[in-house]
Amino acid sequence: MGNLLVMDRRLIARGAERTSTMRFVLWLVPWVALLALGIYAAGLCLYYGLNQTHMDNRFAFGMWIFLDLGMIAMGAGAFFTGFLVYILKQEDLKPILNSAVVVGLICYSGAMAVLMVDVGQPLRAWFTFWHPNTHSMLTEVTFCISCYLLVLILEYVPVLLQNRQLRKVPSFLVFEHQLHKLVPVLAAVGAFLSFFHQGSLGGLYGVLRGRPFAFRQGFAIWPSTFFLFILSAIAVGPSFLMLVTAAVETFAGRRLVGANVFRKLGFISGVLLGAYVAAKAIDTLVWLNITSRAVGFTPGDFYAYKPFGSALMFLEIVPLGLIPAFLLTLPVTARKRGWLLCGAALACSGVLLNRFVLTVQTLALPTLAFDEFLQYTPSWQEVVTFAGVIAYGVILYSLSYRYLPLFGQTKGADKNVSVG
Amino acid sequence: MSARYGFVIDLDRCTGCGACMVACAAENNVPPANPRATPRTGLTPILVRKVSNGMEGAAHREAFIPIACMHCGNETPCVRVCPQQAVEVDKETGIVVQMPQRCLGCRYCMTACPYHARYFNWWDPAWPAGMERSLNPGVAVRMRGVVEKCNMCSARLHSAKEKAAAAGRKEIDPADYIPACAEACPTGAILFGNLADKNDPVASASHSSDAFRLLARIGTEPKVYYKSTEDWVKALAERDSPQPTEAQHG
Amino acid sequence: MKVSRRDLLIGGAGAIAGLVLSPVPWKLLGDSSIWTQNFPWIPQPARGPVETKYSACTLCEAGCGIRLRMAAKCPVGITGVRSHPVSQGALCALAFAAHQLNWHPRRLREVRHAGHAASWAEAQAAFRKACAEGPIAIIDGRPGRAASSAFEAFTRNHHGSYQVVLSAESQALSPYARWSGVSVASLGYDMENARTIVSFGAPLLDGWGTPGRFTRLWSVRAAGAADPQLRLIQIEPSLSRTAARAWRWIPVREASEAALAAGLARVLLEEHMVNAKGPMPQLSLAEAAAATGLSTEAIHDLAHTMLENRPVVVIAAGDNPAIAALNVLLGTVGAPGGIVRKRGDVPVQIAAGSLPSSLRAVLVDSTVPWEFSIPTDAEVFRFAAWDGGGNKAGWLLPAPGFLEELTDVPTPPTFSRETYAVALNLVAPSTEVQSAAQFLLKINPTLPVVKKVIQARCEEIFRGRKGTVYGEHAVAVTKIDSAQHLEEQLRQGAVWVGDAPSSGKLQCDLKEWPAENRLARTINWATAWVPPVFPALGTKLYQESNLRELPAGRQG
Amino acid sequence: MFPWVDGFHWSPGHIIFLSVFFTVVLIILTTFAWAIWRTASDFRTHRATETCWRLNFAELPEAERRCRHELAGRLPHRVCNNAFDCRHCSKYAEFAVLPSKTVAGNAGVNFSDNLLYHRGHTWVRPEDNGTLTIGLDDFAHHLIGHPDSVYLPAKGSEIESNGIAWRMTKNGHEIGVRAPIDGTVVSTGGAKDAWYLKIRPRKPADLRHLLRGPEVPGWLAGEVDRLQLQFSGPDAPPCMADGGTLLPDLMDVMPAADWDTVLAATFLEG
Repeated sequence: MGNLLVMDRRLIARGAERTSTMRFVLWLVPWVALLALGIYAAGLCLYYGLNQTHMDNRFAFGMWIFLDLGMIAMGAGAFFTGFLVYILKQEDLKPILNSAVVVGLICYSGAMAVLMVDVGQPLRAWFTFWHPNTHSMLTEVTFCISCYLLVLILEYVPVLLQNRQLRKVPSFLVFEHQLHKLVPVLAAVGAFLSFFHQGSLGGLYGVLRGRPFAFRQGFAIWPSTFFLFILSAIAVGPSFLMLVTAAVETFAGRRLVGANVFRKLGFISGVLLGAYVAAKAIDTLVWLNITSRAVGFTPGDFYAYKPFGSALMFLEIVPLGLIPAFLLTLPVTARKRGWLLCGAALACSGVLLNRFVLTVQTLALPTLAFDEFLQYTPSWQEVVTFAGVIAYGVILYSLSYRYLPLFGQTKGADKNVSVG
Repeated sequence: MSARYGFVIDLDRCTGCGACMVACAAENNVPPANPRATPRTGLTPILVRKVSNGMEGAAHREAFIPIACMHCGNETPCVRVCPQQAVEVDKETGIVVQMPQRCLGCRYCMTACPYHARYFNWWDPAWPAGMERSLNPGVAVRMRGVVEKCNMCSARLHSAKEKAAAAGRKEIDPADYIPACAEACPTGAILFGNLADKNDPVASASHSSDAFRLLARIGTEPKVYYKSTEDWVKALAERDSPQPTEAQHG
Repeated sequence: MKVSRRDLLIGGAGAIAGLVLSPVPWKLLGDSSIWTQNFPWIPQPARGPVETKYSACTLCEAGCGIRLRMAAKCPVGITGVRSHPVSQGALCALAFAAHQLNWHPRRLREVRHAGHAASWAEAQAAFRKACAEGPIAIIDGRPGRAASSAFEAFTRNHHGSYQVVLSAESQALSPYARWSGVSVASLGYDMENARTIVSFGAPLLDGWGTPGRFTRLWSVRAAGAADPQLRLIQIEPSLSRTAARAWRWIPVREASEAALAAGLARVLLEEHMVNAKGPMPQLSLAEAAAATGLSTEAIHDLAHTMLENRPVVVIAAGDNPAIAALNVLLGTVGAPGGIVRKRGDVPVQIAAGSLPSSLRAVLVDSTVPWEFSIPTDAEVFRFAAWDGGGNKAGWLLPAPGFLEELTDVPTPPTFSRETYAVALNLVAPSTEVQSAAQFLLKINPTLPVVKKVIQARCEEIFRGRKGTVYGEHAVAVTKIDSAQHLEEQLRQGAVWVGDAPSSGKLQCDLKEWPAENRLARTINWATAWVPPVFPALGTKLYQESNLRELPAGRQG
Repeated sequence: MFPWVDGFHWSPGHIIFLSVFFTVVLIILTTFAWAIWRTASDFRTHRATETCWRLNFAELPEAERRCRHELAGRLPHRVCNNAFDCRHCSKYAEFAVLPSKTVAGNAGVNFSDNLLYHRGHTWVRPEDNGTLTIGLDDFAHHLIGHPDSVYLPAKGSEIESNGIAWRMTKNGHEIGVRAPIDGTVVSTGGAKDAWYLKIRPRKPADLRHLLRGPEVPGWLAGEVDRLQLQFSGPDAPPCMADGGTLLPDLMDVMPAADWDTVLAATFLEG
């Protein structure tokens, strides 16, 4: 025990103020338990097959895909912040960069993990690389996400090597130093990849001409959802970072980044969200009046079935789109931390709702004239598996926060912040 | 010359007996249901669905619509979305072929198919002890976790080709190749043939004024046609119930 | 040498890097994917020489012609035979998976006595004892077979009674048998010449009689046509498959078929639409209308429609004299397109149910439907290939399964001509089984042997010089050189069909309108299907889809 | 994936897609490889230790980066941004000539005017035979007292200035002592003798960067203050009052203190 205390103490950066080992362990225990449960549930699905879930031939996608899409949208903060800092030289966002990388890493690796459980033959995952069908949006997604995950890992390495014990190994320290110099390259690549796969995730549904609820006209090879997803992802990424940071600040009991960072993130998020909502509104009108009518589907076919009423669409566009956009940009509200966070939360839920609708409602709605509207509720295995991923995220973030310099590049800075 | 195999299914003749479903399963080594399987998790490469005109009393009418893979000829949704080319349209025959040994089980194709004609192997294929001896040697059993669907009994096409090759013929004898469902239908409601061949009965049947295709306006060019003399049945072709006259084009 | 943390970290990193760069993980990846294609627990179809055999389906009395794909001496596929004169290439949905039945989990694999395992020797001893002690009865589900003659012989020798369970189709014909004194087995419907068929709830398009015969006829002459050559009028409370496809569907109240028949009779007689003068039913038209829930006009119209294009024949779902009487009024009994009498004659049989009260033992053949309840408390010897569950029988005796025994297939009821076919034991019995005939033969070696009876029947047909043998080609019996040759053809799956029915020789004179109103036996899509179990692939119909429901008393 | 793998098409879309993919992968891997190669070359050219030191130096709080001229009182306030290496400091000469004010009182930490001090609490004594003797200073002695174990480099091995010269342990704490200067180890002493290493410098040693004369008391006073600051606090053990003197073997006297932080600060751990 004493030994553990010493170890823990030695891993924490010199001068950094962290909660006591005891409290940290107590904090981790429930999450570790949840993670263990999740691994068990996932094991069931892998061993007995997907009959453990409540998905079926109509609901071929379920809760997992929906939450994966959500997670990846939330993780967009990582590439976007990197893009802002290294490409657009927004140096004042540097303090949250490391945190953003960790959040991104968690979201993407978590999503990948769930996908591996979600497919029927995980051992064949690499077929997608070996026999790629370049027409498929899913191929684009697979390629980009796995590459970007690699990038995220490479971006995480320098942060990891800044751990107090690791930096004692000269070769690691020098490597960190050298890699750090090249991070802008990675940031650029990451931005490129994310841009495409965020889009392709939207394209995933936009290309389904067999599902008029999801099918959209587009530009070149990309349906409109391609661009909507990119826009919504980069809009909501910063918001999610704000929420995460705020949460960490609450737990740490002190401010980790300056208010200016929040305001800036909020503003970027808000402006992009506004653009997204506008684009989405136009897209919806075109789709309802031209695209879907052309193939004999009326709005009634989409919004006649409860709970998927038109109220849901309104909710997505106005209360969870327009309003947060204003909350995040208007100086009146943006100056108040509370409003800012509230806006961020609304924005995130709005994009989550969008992913939900596209995944679940698309499949629930009838296509053939004599189809029935179907319901689906996930099985406990599905829920617990995903809860496990959340737990994994919390654990990884907590460890990173405790032992790595996530906020502020220098301990000095960290100290200053913690004092001030 | 390349064929365009397809079906013309006469709904007036379909009594919904289900012979096509069982014959298909037996021919293609589709496993019997797992005890926990339901109509939503079953494996029915051809599925006969009951439809009604929604009227009450004596005006109430019912019909049966066999649904199999439509072997879409244009923008084939499943082929376009499959990330690893586990589905492809055979140039020679127009058959949309599913390759289970290539399938990852991502089920993206199932979300893409508007006809719900694709099925996922939710369970390991299992037969009662000894029954595996009754399996069709021409067809490989699919493993758990992959998607399958109607392949127009490719195994039969294959043996027909072999027969033709053995006889030194280039073209197969149409009599040698008929899918199990069409062969099994007791009323001859399921007509199979080469839509590209003007002399083939299906070609003319597909052009009859009673012929229509499901969701034709989506533009996927299904190669399964339906026939009915009843307007309420024709109206099932599209969601917004067009007039029977509109039902053919698209 | 001291290993520092640094060494460990670097060593670890190096090891991982090395492993990733080595071919090992990639090879494993490749192998794993191959492995997923053939998990050890995925059954592999048996390889072996594929051959085609022809035979007759023995699972119900229809005796449809089947073509079997055999691999490694084991049927792997069943299809109909186009050239078969009765089934015409059609089969019921279940027949396509019939070859799986022999491995059905409910297959009887051992002799069971009062729920416990026993031996054939014990069963025989018990039956011998029973025969010695008192009268016995043998119940046959499919009369006219070679085995049936063995049953009759045995009962003759042992003062037992030979009983028969008639199918719903045969029961529907029994009123005419009662009135004309001609046996049910020699009656049939001449549908091919009918132009209007009025079905009182008979599932004509859902496995009635022989699946192929009427469905083919209907699909050629009726389906989809606004004014078809063959008009099918379905009178049924609910919209059955037949009703859904019929030319007209007339919904009536439950069990009011007889009332409607009476109502129709009144219209026909009162308006002198038929030559017959009577008898007049007691029921008035108004009463009939009230009973059926139809308007008097509707009944009126129906009567007219029935006569619009003749010949018209009325078909009941079961033994329902009132409906049969309608045919008598219409004069379609013995007329072309009506109820006809086949050539030759088969001794009159009594239907079971009237079993003598004092019986020592009852032997039930495997052809008797499982749901048939034996109205006796005697010791029961029940032959069956599959256990339908809930069995009260003292003795449960494993009979041969699908195509596991040599048997002959006599004329299916409802067919208008005599037929005869043979089903070989193409499949080696998978368990220790015995047919009832074999069982009895062990007790009384003097009984006729199935093989011999079949030979005799073939010679009889050969000597009769009538009819045609439908095999690869249709060959008139007169063209066949020997009885052996004819038998050989039948053994290879050919079927003999007698000449066209001789109309006329059928006299039913009704003194009075049949008062008793027997309920039509409720018929579902699997009534004809004798095994108490369904093939495994039946799940496609009732579990993996909502197409049908598993009928009560059947096992999946 | 490749022309010889099933599913490869010579269609523009396919080619473009794959080439983009391969480019991206190439960039990522190159970046990684490049970083590794640079690291390796740093070690080859003996720049690694320097780099490490500079990175760690950058991590030091300002209070611990005060310029020697401030310590000597030549300047009011100046923070070193040269990793304490005055040999490359452009301003060194310019400030060195300014008059210095000696700080009074040294809290019982002894030092000698003929020793040259390194910020890592080592001293260097040039010998007549051209070798340099290296030892721990009195401040370090007060903290550690007698170390539990000492791991000295082997004779003939190289040490690089600001690299770890030798390691010691005390009460389970590991201590890496930074080398004040580079050279080859000619003989090793230990805790029992007053010195730890004798080294022969590569080239005629340039010792300008080491503290001397008036700078030393100033520096030590600062260190003592820091120590005091670190000991003060809610759960701090009883420690010297103002004007008191530093006890010997502090680590044994007050085992409860946060020695991890103290030692890290004392021996300039990043």
